[in-house]
Order: sequence, then C-alpha cells, then structure tokens
Amino acid sequence: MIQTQDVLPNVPNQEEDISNLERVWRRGRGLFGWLSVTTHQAIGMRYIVTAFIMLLAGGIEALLMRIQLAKPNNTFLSPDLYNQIFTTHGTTMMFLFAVPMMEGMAIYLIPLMCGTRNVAFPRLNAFGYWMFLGGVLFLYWGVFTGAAPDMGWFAYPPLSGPQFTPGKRTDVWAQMITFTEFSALCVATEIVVTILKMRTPGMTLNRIPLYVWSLLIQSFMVIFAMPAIVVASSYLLSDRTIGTHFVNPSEGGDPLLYQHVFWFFGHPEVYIIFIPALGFVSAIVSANARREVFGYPAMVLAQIANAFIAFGLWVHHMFATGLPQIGEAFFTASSMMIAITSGVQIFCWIATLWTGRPRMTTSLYFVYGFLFIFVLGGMTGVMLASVPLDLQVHDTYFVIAHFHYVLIGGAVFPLFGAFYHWYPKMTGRLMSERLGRWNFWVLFIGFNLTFFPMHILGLKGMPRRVYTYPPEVGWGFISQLATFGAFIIAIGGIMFLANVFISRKSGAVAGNNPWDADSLEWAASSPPAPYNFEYLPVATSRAPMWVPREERAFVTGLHTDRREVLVTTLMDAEPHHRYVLPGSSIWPFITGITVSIGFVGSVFNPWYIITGSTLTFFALVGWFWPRRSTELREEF
Amino acid sequence: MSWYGGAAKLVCFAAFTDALAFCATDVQSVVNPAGPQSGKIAGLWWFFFWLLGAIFLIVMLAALRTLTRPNRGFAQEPLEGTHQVSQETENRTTRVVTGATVATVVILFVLIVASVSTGKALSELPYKKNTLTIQVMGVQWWWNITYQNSDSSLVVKTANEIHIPIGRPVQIRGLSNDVIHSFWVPNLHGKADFIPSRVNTEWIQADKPGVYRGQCAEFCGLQHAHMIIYVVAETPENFRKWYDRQLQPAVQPSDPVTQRGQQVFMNYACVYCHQIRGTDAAGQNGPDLTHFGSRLGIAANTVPNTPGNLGGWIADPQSTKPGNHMATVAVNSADMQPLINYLESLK
Amino acid sequence: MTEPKTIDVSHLPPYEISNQAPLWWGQLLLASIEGMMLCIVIAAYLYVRLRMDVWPPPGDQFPHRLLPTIALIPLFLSCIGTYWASEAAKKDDRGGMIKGLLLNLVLALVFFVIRVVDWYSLNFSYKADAFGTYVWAFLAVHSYDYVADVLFTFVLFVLVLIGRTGPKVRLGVHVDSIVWYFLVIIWIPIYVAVYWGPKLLETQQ
Amino acid sequence: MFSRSRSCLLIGVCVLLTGCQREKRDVRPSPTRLAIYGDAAKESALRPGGPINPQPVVTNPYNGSGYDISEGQRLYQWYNCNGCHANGGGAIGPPLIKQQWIYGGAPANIFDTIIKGRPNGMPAWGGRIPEYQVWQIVAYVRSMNGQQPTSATPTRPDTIETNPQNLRNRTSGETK
Repeated sequence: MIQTQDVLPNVPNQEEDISNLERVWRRGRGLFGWLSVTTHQAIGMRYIVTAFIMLLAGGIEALLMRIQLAKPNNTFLSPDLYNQIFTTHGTTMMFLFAVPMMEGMAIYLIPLMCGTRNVAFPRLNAFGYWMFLGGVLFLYWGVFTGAAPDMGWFAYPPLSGPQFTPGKRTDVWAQMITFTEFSALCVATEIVVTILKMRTPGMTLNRIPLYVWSLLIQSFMVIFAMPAIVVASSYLLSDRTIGTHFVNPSEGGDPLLYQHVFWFFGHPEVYIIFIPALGFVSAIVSANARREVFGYPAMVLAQIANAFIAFGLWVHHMFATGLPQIGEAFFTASSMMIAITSGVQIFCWIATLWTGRPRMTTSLYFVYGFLFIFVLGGMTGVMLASVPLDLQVHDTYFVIAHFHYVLIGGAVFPLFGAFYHWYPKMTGRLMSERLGRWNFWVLFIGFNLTFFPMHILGLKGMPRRVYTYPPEVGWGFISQLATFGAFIIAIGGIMFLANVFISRKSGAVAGNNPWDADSLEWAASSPPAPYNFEYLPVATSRAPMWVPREERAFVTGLHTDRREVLVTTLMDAEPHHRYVLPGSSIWPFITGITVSIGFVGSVFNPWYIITGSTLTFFALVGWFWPRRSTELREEF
Repeated sequence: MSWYGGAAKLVCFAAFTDALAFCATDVQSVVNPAGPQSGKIAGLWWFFFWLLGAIFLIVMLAALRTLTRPNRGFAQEPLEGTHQVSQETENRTTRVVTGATVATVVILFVLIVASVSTGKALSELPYKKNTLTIQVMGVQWWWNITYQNSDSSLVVKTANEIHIPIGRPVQIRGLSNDVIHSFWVPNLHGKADFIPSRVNTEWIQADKPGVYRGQCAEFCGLQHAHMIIYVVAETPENFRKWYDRQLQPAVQPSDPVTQRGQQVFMNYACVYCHQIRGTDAAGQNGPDLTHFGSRLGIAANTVPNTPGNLGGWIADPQSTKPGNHMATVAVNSADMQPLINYLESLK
Repeated sequence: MTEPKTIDVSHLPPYEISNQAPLWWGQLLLASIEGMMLCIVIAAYLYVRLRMDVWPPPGDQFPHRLLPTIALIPLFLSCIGTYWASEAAKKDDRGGMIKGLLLNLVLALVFFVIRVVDWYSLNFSYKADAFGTYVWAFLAVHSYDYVADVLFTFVLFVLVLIGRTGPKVRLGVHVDSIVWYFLVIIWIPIYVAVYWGPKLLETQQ
Repeated sequence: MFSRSRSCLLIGVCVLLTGCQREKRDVRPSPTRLAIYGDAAKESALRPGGPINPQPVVTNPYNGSGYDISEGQRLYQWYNCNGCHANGGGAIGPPLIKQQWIYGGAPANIFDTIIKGRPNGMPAWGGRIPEYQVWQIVAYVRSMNGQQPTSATPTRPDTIETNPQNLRNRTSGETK
C-alpha cells in the first residue's frame, strides 16, 4: 500500500480502503486485459498516443506536399497522388489528430480536475476509442491501397459524387468521418455528464476550472455540430452507394445544400478544436503567473458566447457561391463578433500575466507563442470575414496561412504547452526545460517561416490545392521558403519526441505538484493511480490546491470494494447519491468490431448496414446484460 | 568564409531575383488592381491591413510588457501571498480590460461599415450602361467562352481567353455542367463559384490594357492547377478588330501543307471533340479551335501557344497535363507537322 | 495542525432511478444529438422544396394520409405503457413493469405494421428524385431507431420477466422510457413533413 | 507458428491488394493501346468472328477499374453513344442492358462491334478512336449489366442539364 495523495484525511480503515482500491481498479493482464481496459487514464493515453501518431502522419504528408511545391513545374508527386495527399493531410489533421487529441487530453484530465475516479460512462469511453482507431485504420488502409480520398477534406459534390470520383475513395472518407464522429459524440456525451453530475462536492458552477468549462462548452458544441457532418457524410455515402439524390442537381438535390450542411458543422469544428486549447492556456497561465486567471466570469461568458456565435457564421466559407447580399452582411457581422469574444480572453490572459509574477516555464513560452500566432491569425480572420476581401483571398494560400495560424497557433502551440505542463502528471517525470526552450524556438521560427510567406502567396494569386504552378507567376521563391520552414518545423517535432523519450527515462522526478498549480489533478500522484484519489478531494475554493493544507476537505464513506463514485447535483455540486461504475469489459471492443463490420462493409455493399446492425444489437445486449456475479455483490 | 557565407549569398541572390520577379510578375495579384472592382477591394485591403496591423502591434507590446514583470523563478516560495492580488490592482485591470473590449467593439464596427459599403460599391457596376455579356462555362479543365448577343450572328465562341474592351463593364455569366469551378482573375475582381444548375454572375471591368491571368480557384479534380484563363484588356478599337475576326469562320488552308493538315484533322478523332467553324469539324466536347492560332496558350493556357508545345501536346497530352480529357491519338509522324501548321494558321 | 475536514457520504443512497442518474443525462444527450440531426434534415428538406417550382415533383403522388394518421393513436397510447413501466421501475414493482412494457411493445408493433403497409403504398422510390429520397430517408431513419428501441425494450421485458429486476435493469427501464418519448416526439415533425409537407407546401397553380 | 504468421502476411497482402485494381488510375494509356484500328480492323487478330462466338480470349485491360469505367461513361456521352442507345435502355439502337446480345456480349465482342460497326446503323469506330478508349467504353457498357464489380461502378450519373432553365420543375437558378 502506497499513499499517493499529498494530503489524506485521518479516517479508520485507511489501509484497507487503499488496498481495496488497488484491487478493484486493477487493470487486466495480457491482450484480453488490454482490450477490456476502461479506466480514463489508459483510454486518454491511447487517444493521445494514436492522435500523436496521426500528427506525425499528417506532418509527413505536409512535407511531401511542400517538397512538391518547392519549385515550379515540379514532378515529385503526380497530380493524383498530390490530391490524395493533401486530402489525407487535411482529413488526418482535422478528424484524426486535432479533435481526438483534445478529446484524449480531456478524458485524461477532466475526471482528475473534477475530483472523481473515472468518466461517467467508462465503457462508452473505451468504445469511443475503438471507433476512433477504426477510423484511423480505415483511412490509412485507403492510403496504402490507393483508395485515399482525393477530393479535398470538405468533399464538395459533384466532384465527390459517384461520377467524378470513381472507385471507393470518397466512400472511405465518408465512413472514416462516421467512425470519428461516433467517437467524438461518445466522448462529448460522457464529458458533459462527468462535468455536470460527477464534480466533487464544493465544485459549484463558479468554481469549475476554466479548462473544465472549455471542455463542457466544447462538448456541447460537438453534440450540436457533429450531427450536421453525420447528415453530410450520409448524403454523400448514400448518393454514391445506393443512388439517392440528396445532392444531385438534376433531380432536385443541390450541391450547395451539402456545403451549407458541411459548414454548419465545419465552422464549429474549428472552435471544437481550439476552445479546449484556450482551456490549456488558462490552466498554464494561472499556474505559471502565480494567480488565478483574471476575470473568471468574463472568460466563461466569452467562451459560451463564442460557442453560440460559432453556429451563426458558417456562410463565411461560402461567400463566393453567390448568396444574397443582405445575408452576406449578416454573416460578416457575426464573423467579426468572434473577434470580440476572443479579444476578451486575450485581454484577460495578458492582464493575468501583467498582474501576476510569471515564471517562464516552457509551457508559458508556448503560451506566449500562442498569443503571437493566434492574434495574428485572428487579424487575418477579421479580413476574411469581410465579403469583398474574402472574394479575393478565399481558397488561396492566404486562407491556408490564416487557418494554420489559428489552428496551429490557437490549438497546437497550447497543446505543446499542455504536454510540457501535464507530462509530469502523466509520467511522473519532468520534461527537460532546456530542450523545451529549443523546441519552442525551433517550432516558433519554423512555423512563421512556413506560414507567414503564404499570406503573400495568396495575395499574389496562388490558389490552394494546386499541385504545381508555372515559373512565370513568381511563386517559386516564397514557396521554397515555406518548404524550408516546414523542415524546421519537422526538426522541432523531432526535438519534442526526443524530449518525451529522454525525459521518460531520465527526467527529474516530478512529485505530485511540480508547478505548484491550482487545480485538483495536482492532488493526485504522478502518474495518478487508476482510481485517481484515495479520498475524493473537496473543492473548497476556485483554486483548491492553493488552499492551505490544513483547510482542505475530503469525501469519505464511498465503498472501496467496488468502483463507486459520487454523483452530485448539477449547480451546487451537493452530494446526491453514490453510483457504481462498471469495471473492465471486453464488450466495447466487441461492439467496436461489429459496428466496424457495418461501416466498412457498407462502403462495398449497402446490405452490410443491416448485417452490422444485427451483430451490434447482440453485442449491445451482451454489453448491458446485468452480470449476476456483480449484481449479487451489490447489497441492494 | 565558410559554407554559410556561401549559403547566405545564395539566399540573397535568390531573394534579389525573386524581388525582381515579384515586381515583374503581378499578372495575377490582388494588390495590383487593374479595374474599379479590384481597386476598391485593394483599397479596403490596405485599410484593414494598416488598422489591424497597428492593433496587432499594440497587443503584442502589451504581451511583451508582461515579460518585464518581476520573475518568480523556479524556486518554490511559500504559497502565502503569491496568489493574491490587491483589490486595487484588480479594479484597475478591470478598467483597462473593459476599455480594450470597448475599443475592439468600436473598431470592428468601423471595419464592418467599411466592408459592407465596399460590397455595396462593388455591386453598383452593373447599373452602368453599355455592358458586354460573356458566358463562361467551367469544364474539367478548361473554360468554354461564349460572347452573348441577342443577334445570333454576333455570338462568338472561344476558349480559355477573354478579350474585353477597357472601360466597359463586362458581365460574366458563370455556368458549369460537371463539378464546381471558381472564376478568379484577381487583378480585376474576386471569385465567383460556377455551380452546376446555377448561374452566378460577376461584373468586371479593366481600366488599363494588359493581359491578366486568372485561374480556377475551387478544387475541381486532377488538373485543377492547370485551368487557367487569360483576360486580355484592349482598347475598344483593338477589341472591335479582334471581335470581328472571331466572328469569321476559320481561314481556309491555302498552301499544300496546311491543306494536308486540315485533312489530317478531319481524319483523326479530333473532330469528335473540337469545332472549327467553316469546316466539317463540329465536336462540342473540347475547346472551339476556329481561331486557335491567335490564342496565347494551349491546354487551358498550361503552356504557351508555340508549334513545339502544340506538337508535344497532341502527341502526348497526358505528359503536359496528366489526367486531362483529351484523347491520346497516335498521329503518324508524317502527319504531325502539317497538323501543327494547319492549327497554327487558324488566326 | 488541524486535521483535514471530511464529508461522509456513506448515508447517501447507493443508486438512483430518476433524472439525477448519470445514465439519464447520457440518454438525454444522445436524444439531443439525434434531434439535432433531424432538425438539420428537415431544414434541408424545406431548402430543397424552395428550389423546386412544382411540388411534389411530377409523377410522385401525395403519400396517403389516412393510415399514418390512424397509426398515431397506438403510438401515443404506447407512451402510457412506457410511463407505467418507468414509474413501476422506480417503485421496484415487477408486475407493473411487465404490464407497462407489454402494453408498450404491443402498441409499438401495431404502429409498425401500419408503417410497413403504408410504406409499401408509396408510388415513388428513393431513386426517383430528391423528394423521394427525403421521404424514404425520413421513414428509414425513424424506422431504424424505432426497431432498435423496440428490440431493446423487448430485451428489458425478457429480463424483467425472468426476474432480473436489479437496479441496473430498473434504471434501464426508466431510461428506456425517455428514449421512447423521444421517438414518439420526433415522429410528429417527421409525420408533418412526410405526409402533410407536400400538401402544405403544394405549389399554387 | 510459421504457417500462422505466413497466413497473417497473406491476409495482409490480400487486404492491400483489394484496393489496387479498382483504384488504379493510369491516366497515361500504355503505348500499345493507342492503336487505331482502321482498315486494319478487318485483319485484326481481335476478330472473334461473326454472331456465333467461340471462347473469347481477349480480356479487357480496364476490367474492374473504377477510373476507366467512369472514363468510359464520359466517352459514351462524348461520342454520342447515348444518341442511339440512350442510357442503356435503347432507343434507335438496341438496348445495352440485356442478357442476349446480337453480336455477343463478351468484352471482345463488344469491342469488335464498336470497332467494326454492325449493319443497320451501328457505325464503325475503327480508324477513329484509339483502342484504349474503346476498352473504356466496353468496361462502362459491361458495367450497365452488372458485369463489373459493383464497388467499381457508379450508382448513378451526375447527369447535369447545363442550362438551369431547361431543368425539369426547377427554379431559374439565377442567384444575383
């Protein structure tokens, strides 16, 4: 028996409790055990590792594209291959890296920050991961068999339709979307319920850490935005596989409708990616500026407003399609409003750093990098919201520069900061700060070298998604510069990986709270025990870890001989009832297999939907069938 | 002197040559307007650029200022006292943040007004008189162009090249019958997507003569990169001449070589896809070649229109533009030169 | 040094069958996901209709409205069975659960038989045009959900019948009720869109 | 153990191969398929001979290739096959969706029919269009009868009427 929490209450049977917890939460052994894991740390880590591999895959694709574009009339890649690679790059980065990575971090951190033992639906969580993995494998099966999608990551019909993209390329893409949206919806559901119903006592609505707020908001956005991509990809798939007419203009369908539906998802998607990153920034800033983030209510309200506005500006992706002018003015205004809500958050962080006493850790370096890149991306975003300017720079390298500034600057830089911040929590060892600085500067310089010139390329008229260009248009040198920068980014990525692997072996031992940070995950050991806390810590303030040790409080009386957690009330987090979480289970994996049979098979033969559903029904019956063995042990 | 000195020289040289190229090659540039539409947009662009650039600098200076705050360093200090900020500081900060937010709102309002009024100004061009209507159809991967006229004898068909008179508003009626394309000549105006089953119109006008390069801006398949259109802005007199020339049927070959070339054209598969008005060739699948010899480029302006390029294009279209829809026709080597001569004679 | 305070929760109930249960919330969220999806498809349907001059397209008949309207009666009545079962689940009343679930299942089957008969009477297929595609999509999606939930209700019914009425099963019965209400509620806009949509949006000649 | 790992490898290779033929895109036809059978068609080895057809020996190089079937679909319109055969249902010319072919339904027979033409209206395309395009059309025609893998065959064409005014029951499409 080892004590893992920094402070423990003085209760009888402490030793027995802890050994019970060790036994009940133990992960299974062998392959079977690995497949049936349902603890959130393990699942979260799987998401993070898989998504990181996808980042590397997407990065390699990016490098291939940059090599192709380094000089005019290059023949390094054929147009067919180039189209597959740029589509796979976009798809990988959006659906297989960014969203799952944010989900993985959330799955890992949210139960810890909320002071509970696991997410609300551990088996759904495991199932979500298998779905995500299914999407990864399916898309990359396509890549290696020549069936990689080649119609751009938003797959506009009719180009993506049955006639203009023969073969199975679009179908692979559409079903990959189905896999990942399943995964995202599973995660969103359990994150919302975990945050709403399983916060530790005392964590009232106005004490929820900003990162947890951002995940709550993001998850609601997933719940309301992802259905649109379900609809869009189903349109595409059924048009292609069974000959429906959702987007067939000659029979009353409309390709523009697809664009509306897609962007109704696609725009919130961007915020789904970067709102959690803003949460990272808040956590890193408060831990390293040595004070709570300035303007907590303003931050929360700005994020909520952000989420609402996000659903009202999808049309700014479609200004060139010829919409009525009055609508365009409305969408210009709503798009620009995002600058207000984002501005408020930027101002609050700067105010926090200004009035705090910043400690320049690597993660804070990444936050400063984020401020630079993201604000610049925000400025170009305001430009893109203007209809006349958008008509010129839409679908050019200017847009590519813009969204890499907001997505890499807005999401990936905070993400790297988050890795440096939480790596000690996840592994028990600190990452090298020295290598970290190098890592930051190389990434920062490489990033700006790659993407800043693309603004100029866009203004000089280079459309996106061209596999080559002639020398006389004068894009050669700038493109070469961008290619050079891309390789510097790659070096930065290698430095990060090196830091991860070196520190894993020989980093300084972290202890529970190396940064003296404020939120509850730092009360658990590093890495956390499978049950997180021996006794759930009570949130006695908005910064519970900055409360003096003798004033802390804990929850006692939960049964430790089963996976019992506490359900609290929605607003005030008053203890309401106890709740037994399911243990390890193989059924999520089996269900994952049956669902995959349906998804993958339906690409080749629509009847597999029925086959897959039938198998899934039986798998779900197995999943939910009450076990007599566990039920008998329950005293009720 | 070391290797990096050489590298620096190389970079400087490249930068210099590219700076030259930058000035020389603004045939497809947003910030080099050649007409009222793009001029207004460029004006709006510079307004946004300077205003937002200044704001960016201010925000960055504020962010950097935080770095000069007393740094706590790595050593763990006692917790007490470090996490609390005096109420007075909080109040002052609140005032500053509120002020900044209000300023953001005001500036955005200004930007919205500027943007919407520019948008309105852009749409006023159609109200001018004496307009010209050109129907442009995006096809995988070229542009099919028809000068519309109520008098059908004045309708001109051509491809991949638009001639317009300067100072006269031109309506582009955009169509597509395969996938979505986007018409974009940045020196004249922004984009207009050509969407199947819809007609999108765009008004352009050029105020100075020149050749403006445009390109499909919506991903449309394998050869999206090589779907280029030239807009040739000419004085009204030159335009008139060009137009009258285009109204004529193709010139009849006069010398034996071109006569042989015409036979070759008629005997091979060319006729199924290409039209040469005044001959039996009436195919509609590919570009109209009636006045092919007068055009600037081949294969949707992928390569300049020279006899050598033309020979290469006919012999092996898939090497110039892999994936395009022109049939690879094995033309006898003896037939090739007459064919090239004939096509180039179609001025 | 004072000892950390503790909050003892051992007196709290070990489970809950009400809208405080996490599963109930999870199910509510899943329902909102599907509801959102449906809203988007209905909006898309109206969009498509606005792009057409003639509605429904020539050759497609109005769907018959008599049978589906009659079918609403067993559908609405089946909610009573569901409610009965879920209240019985809270009280751990096995007999009540059996009766409620049985009523639910029988009425659900009646509704579905009418649905199938009515579906066969459509004179257009999903391959005909966008109108046909949408009508079929509405019916197919709702039927898919419907069949799935009827099957799960049936499994719960079997569980209750063989005496497995532990808290998990009873929570299942309770949560199943909100799925059922959801299925009934979303049928109303679909019913209007499919059977009255063509009439209400009919082109004035 | 050995056999198991070998069978795993085999399955892996099969999985990788499943995509290959269907997704292959040889945009550049092989030089051997550029031949234009003019008068030479009569002496061509590709003459399966007359209505009664013995074993066809010539296989279509583009069998099962989604890209080439789709190219065939485009050429079917471009060369106006639909002018007589409509979309396979037949009009002036005989239907193409059928079991019984007058001149044989094997790929080589259809190829032969296209190259040489047939009495009562089917023109001879020999001497006109290159061999590889004929094979693409053959692949498409065969796909109408389900003689190509369904996974490589488009379910419906995106037949688009160019002019919005001509669209059945549609609004004008003018948006500005």
